[in-house]
Amino acid sequence: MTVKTYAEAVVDALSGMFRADPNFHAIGRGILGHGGHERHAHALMKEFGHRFTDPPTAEGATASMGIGAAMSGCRMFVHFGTASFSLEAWNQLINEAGVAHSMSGGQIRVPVVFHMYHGLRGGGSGQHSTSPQGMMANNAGLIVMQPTSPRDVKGMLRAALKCDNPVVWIDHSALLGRTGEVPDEDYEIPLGSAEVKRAGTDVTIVATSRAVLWALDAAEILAKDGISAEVVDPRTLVPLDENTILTSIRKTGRLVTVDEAIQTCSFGSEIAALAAEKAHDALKAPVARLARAATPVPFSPPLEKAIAPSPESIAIAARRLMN
Amino acid sequence: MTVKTYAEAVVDALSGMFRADPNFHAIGRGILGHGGHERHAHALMKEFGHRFTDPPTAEGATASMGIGAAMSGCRMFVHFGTASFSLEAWNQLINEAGVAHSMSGGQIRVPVVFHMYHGLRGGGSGQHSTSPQGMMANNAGLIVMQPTSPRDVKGMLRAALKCDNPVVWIDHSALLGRTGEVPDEDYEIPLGSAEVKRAGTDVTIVATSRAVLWALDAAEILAKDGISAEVVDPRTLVPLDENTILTSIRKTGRLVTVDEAIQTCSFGSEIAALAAEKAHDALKAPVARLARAATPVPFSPPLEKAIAPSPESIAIAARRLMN
Amino acid sequence: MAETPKAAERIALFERMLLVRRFEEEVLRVAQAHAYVGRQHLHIGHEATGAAVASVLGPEDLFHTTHRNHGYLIARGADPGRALAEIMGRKDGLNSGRGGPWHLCDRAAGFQSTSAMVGGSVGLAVGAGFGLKKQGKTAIGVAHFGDGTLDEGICFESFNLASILQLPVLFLCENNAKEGQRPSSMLAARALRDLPAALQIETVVVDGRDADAVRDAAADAVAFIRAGKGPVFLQAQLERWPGSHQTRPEFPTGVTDLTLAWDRDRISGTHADWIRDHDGILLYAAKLVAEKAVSRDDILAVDGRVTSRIQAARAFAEDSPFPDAASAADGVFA
Amino acid sequence: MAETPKAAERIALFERMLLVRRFEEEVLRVAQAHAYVGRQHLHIGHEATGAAVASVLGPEDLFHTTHRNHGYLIARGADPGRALAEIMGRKDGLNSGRGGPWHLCDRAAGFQSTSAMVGGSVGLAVGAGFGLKKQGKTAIGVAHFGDGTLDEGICFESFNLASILQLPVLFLCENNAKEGQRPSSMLAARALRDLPAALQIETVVVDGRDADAVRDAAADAVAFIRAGKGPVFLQAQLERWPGSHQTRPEFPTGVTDLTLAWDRDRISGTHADWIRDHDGILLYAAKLVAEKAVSRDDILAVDGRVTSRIQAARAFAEDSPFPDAASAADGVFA
Ligand SMILES: Cc1ncc(C[n+]2csc(CCOP(=O)(O)OP(=O)(O)O)c2C)c(N)n1
Ligand SMILES: Cc1ncc(C[n+]2csc(CCOP(=O)(O)OP(=O)(O)O)c2C)c(N)n1
Ligand SMILES: [Mg+2]
Ligand SMILES: [Mg+2]
Repeated sequence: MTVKTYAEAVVDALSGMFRADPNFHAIGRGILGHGGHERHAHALMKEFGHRFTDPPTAEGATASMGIGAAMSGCRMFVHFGTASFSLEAWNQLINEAGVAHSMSGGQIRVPVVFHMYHGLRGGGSGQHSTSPQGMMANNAGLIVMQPTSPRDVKGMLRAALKCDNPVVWIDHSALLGRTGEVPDEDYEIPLGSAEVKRAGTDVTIVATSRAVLWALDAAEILAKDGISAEVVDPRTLVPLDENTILTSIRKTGRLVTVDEAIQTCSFGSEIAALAAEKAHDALKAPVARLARAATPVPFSPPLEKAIAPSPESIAIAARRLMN
Repeated sequence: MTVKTYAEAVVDALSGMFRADPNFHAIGRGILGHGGHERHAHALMKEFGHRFTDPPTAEGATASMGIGAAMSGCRMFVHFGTASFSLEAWNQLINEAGVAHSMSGGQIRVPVVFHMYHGLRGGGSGQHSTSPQGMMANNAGLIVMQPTSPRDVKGMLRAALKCDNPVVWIDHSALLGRTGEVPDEDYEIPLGSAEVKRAGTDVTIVATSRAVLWALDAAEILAKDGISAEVVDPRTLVPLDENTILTSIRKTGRLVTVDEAIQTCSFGSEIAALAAEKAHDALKAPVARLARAATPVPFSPPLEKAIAPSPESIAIAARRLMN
Repeated sequence: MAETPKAAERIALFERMLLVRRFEEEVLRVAQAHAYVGRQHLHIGHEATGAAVASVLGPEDLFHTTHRNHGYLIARGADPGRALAEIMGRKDGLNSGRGGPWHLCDRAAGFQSTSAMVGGSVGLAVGAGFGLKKQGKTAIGVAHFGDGTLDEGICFESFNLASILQLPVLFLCENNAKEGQRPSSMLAARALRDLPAALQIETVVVDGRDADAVRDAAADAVAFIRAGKGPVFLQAQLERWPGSHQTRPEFPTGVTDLTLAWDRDRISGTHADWIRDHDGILLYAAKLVAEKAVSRDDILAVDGRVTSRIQAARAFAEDSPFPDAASAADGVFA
Repeated sequence: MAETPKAAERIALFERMLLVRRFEEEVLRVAQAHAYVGRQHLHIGHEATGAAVASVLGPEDLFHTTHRNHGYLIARGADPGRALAEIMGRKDGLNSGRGGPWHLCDRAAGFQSTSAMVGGSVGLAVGAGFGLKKQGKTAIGVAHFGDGTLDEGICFESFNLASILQLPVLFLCENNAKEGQRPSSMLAARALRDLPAALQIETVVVDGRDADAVRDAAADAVAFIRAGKGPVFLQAQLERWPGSHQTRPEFPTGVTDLTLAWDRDRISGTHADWIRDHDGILLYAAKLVAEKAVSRDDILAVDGRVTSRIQAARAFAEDSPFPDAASAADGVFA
């Protein structure tokens, strides 16, 4: 075990894969963003820079090239940058990567990991702040993952890179600097396994990606009030580990969902629906959903802040369920 | 009142708008599909064919042209054909049409109606059967509508064409031949108003688009068992008429959602979540969700049939809630 | 230039293209018998191009096709029985019934995913070229597509990528736009090739009715690409078969009568022009006979062989059951 | 060719471009004072092009710009105070604080939505051209974009649409790719203009540092477009300002010292090359003085006026409060 940043754990997983498989290639640069963590990729780029291809600004064809290369026998990593740009390749993700295996009757495999940064980033405004995880999950044939801790990202990215299916990794740049213990050895965390990030007994908070950080902070606030919150991180949206989530809801009888995306048809709504369907008898209170307000993201800092859930708003919602 | 097909009602609304506003223009042809109902558009095309522009196969730029033209003072109708093709313009819909009004601080208006046919169509296979309504609804600034009856489509399309906001009309070709009474005079049905399509007392079935037909058939089946189902058609997904939906759920205490899309993060999930959040105390049973199985649509007819909800499967789900 | 091929090679090429024709005619017959076959985009009228290109590719070369794909599968050796079974949605279909007519796939015959999204095949084939190059193989990626495809931005973007990265990709464009009709393509260029040429891609235009010409042009293009000199855009000029726009299949040109190749006076009817001037199969049969490369009887003997293969294929496909409905959601992930 | 303009027009043009420069410098100063201004893509080094193009457009012409938009707004008369307030996210900003630096919008000054999606402005401007044509207006749509934008399929598709439909659109491409550096554009074409030219769009390339040349070329292009002859692709050659790649703003070339226009020996430092050869503002000032169109003092007087406007703008922006957080989700629908 070594304490590392999330950014360093990403590099661990990628360099492991570059070393292990000469047919592993990456398209796109700036995989650790431009906020200071890119320095962790220097050694990686020095050793494996020639395995990276710098594409033109053409997200559709870039995605297609990754998909076609994967079909031809390579394993591919395609970096989109901001998730908003991935909408330029939406058709390629859904109508090409997602369907090829099934539609070919199992003949074709598409081992690609697509990587993008979603969410509120400070000044991203209406066109650089998209959180498309709910939209992505509303399709078949695409694994959707959102690891949140350094340990998770190493294990899940390793699993994703070895997976024979397309994986869409909807990342958040606010996670890059998070530190935590990361096993030194190679390991994989199976895609489709949730994790209880904090155990509790009174209320379950299901959150993904950066919202897990808000949820953990909310749990601290609630603890001071004597409310014991359990924070469940699905980690993979598709396929979903319903079991871990439902077990927690059955235990606490209360559910708060937190999502950085717009609420309508969001992943938070999916979890709330799951509870209503499969844990109805256990629910002692209405489900509470927190999500980004349904507006294009406004630029002005106080407005951008106001539209997002926060540890405080989560704590308030959870507290309300206790009465 | 005249009995008309849905296709004829569409033509009514469009020709009314062409007549009323010389700055109203359409891009794309084949607005009534290719299944026999296109003949209803003959008179329309004869009179207003010159107001239609035939675009190249380039969905992104076609959408952009519609958006830009709308910003410049025209009212626009943009026809995509199969909804799967709209994914090629996903970025334009979300990052351009949806955000422009808000992002400009209210200076810009985008009066465009985008039209597309979603869903299972018989042999559409993995790339021609997309039901993107859930994805579309997970955004801000776009109105999403799915009228289902001849009367609704005339009134809602008229409202959409006069609306100063972008409206995404996710239509279903299976509706084109539906007949019903349509008022002869001009009228608008406000976007954001649901309708109880059949009144009942035991269970609420919330369904959209073609699924409304399945739900109505299911209600017939259930009636024979002495179960009184209420069928609620939200008609507009965004903005959502929560009130009508919640009133019904509160009345019956039971909810079945039916969606032709893939379930995860679908509109059906949204309605289930809404119930769990705002009608929890009224729910006498778990919510039941019916949706398309999470697979790329298989071509083979028995497989395509097997993945979709049906009146029978809806009736079974509803019956289960009665115990 | 490739050497003039032997008679045996030419008759083999003729057999390849006739097999496609008889296959597509059988698809129409099945449809007329009201068996379900989805919506059809047949390769009738394109066979000379498809078979000739297929004849110069190796089994390692990776092909991405469009909605109009049957011809390529059959010409490259996919089993006609399994292909027809797929088109009919049967269990023994190439894709186990999950793909249907727009998406025939036979990995063993070098076919990757077939995309019915206009432009889809182009981007994927560029990926195949990228992957094959990275794997150090001499195989190439092939994108088959129609003239209308050049309208899509993804097609332009993919040309650009292939050119920048000098990828081993053959862009095979079947231009079936008929003068005077609304073409699939609305490209504002003077000629389709102007677009790839502007992106510094080598371009070649060939008469797509002339199997020998296509074979030679394709052989040269493939040699160029395998030599690492970058992608080639090969455009085959064709004229859309009069039957190709029907939503409900018909035989506007009738079942192909090979004797018309040498009995040209008997060509008649509304579509006589197309049959006389644009049917690459009749043209090739006529040429082979005129050049005395083969006899009329050789031609008819080929037809006999082909026709019985296709009959066997139909029997196979019709015998195959529909897949079990319980399997409808299986096989989503590898 | 347009007639040689009068001195008054030229000094007005100079004032327009200097206003942009001083505005952008002020944005940097505000950022250095740690006031929040988001990420900046400044128009420094592009002013000669932007101001010259703005000078030949009428108030009805509709402009769609990119992430690098400030210059156009200011050059076309948007209020610098409200523009700066927007960049600072203030209530009195042009977009009421909802847009920020990438999305300045001033409908009254003929600006439509500004898109920071690469390629966005091109498609929207084609729509503006379409709409204006349908409305029977003589106004035109203008798309401003950079060289990198040509890589996006939407840009190609939009060129094609404008050409097919012969729409009144000016495609204004600022090519700031510096030889030897990684350019924004990775287009495989020999020259950027090869792409629009292949689509039969009229193309013109002009030295973007030379305000007179840009004004003349733009005037000709706009006359051509207004005459209904179709779209024009006007490419301005520029060299990227050394400061433009910083994530944290700096003044790598210093605050512009206008006296360097006639005191060229004093130009020094790491970026002397850029200042001497690529700063269109200094070049124009030098030219006007050399041609005796204006005096040095005239130039400095303009700077005085401009600088006080900018100071007032900053005061206005800083005085403007942030919008009320309670309004965060307001105004989504019209
Ligand atoms: C993205 C997308 N848009 C639209 C369509 C509908 N469509 C099917 S075939 C076709 C025309 C294709 O023309 P071309 O590429 O020339 O092929 P052809 O059918 O002529 O062989 C179109 C527009 C589609 N399949 N995909
Ligand atoms: C669709 C999309 N992809 C990627 C980006 C990220 N991006 C921002 S600016 C830029 C380069 C644009 O180059 P160019 O058009 O030449 O403009 P310049 O900044 O040089 O003026 C890129 C790739 C984006 N904004 N939108
Ligand atoms: Mg064609
Ligand atoms: Mg540039």
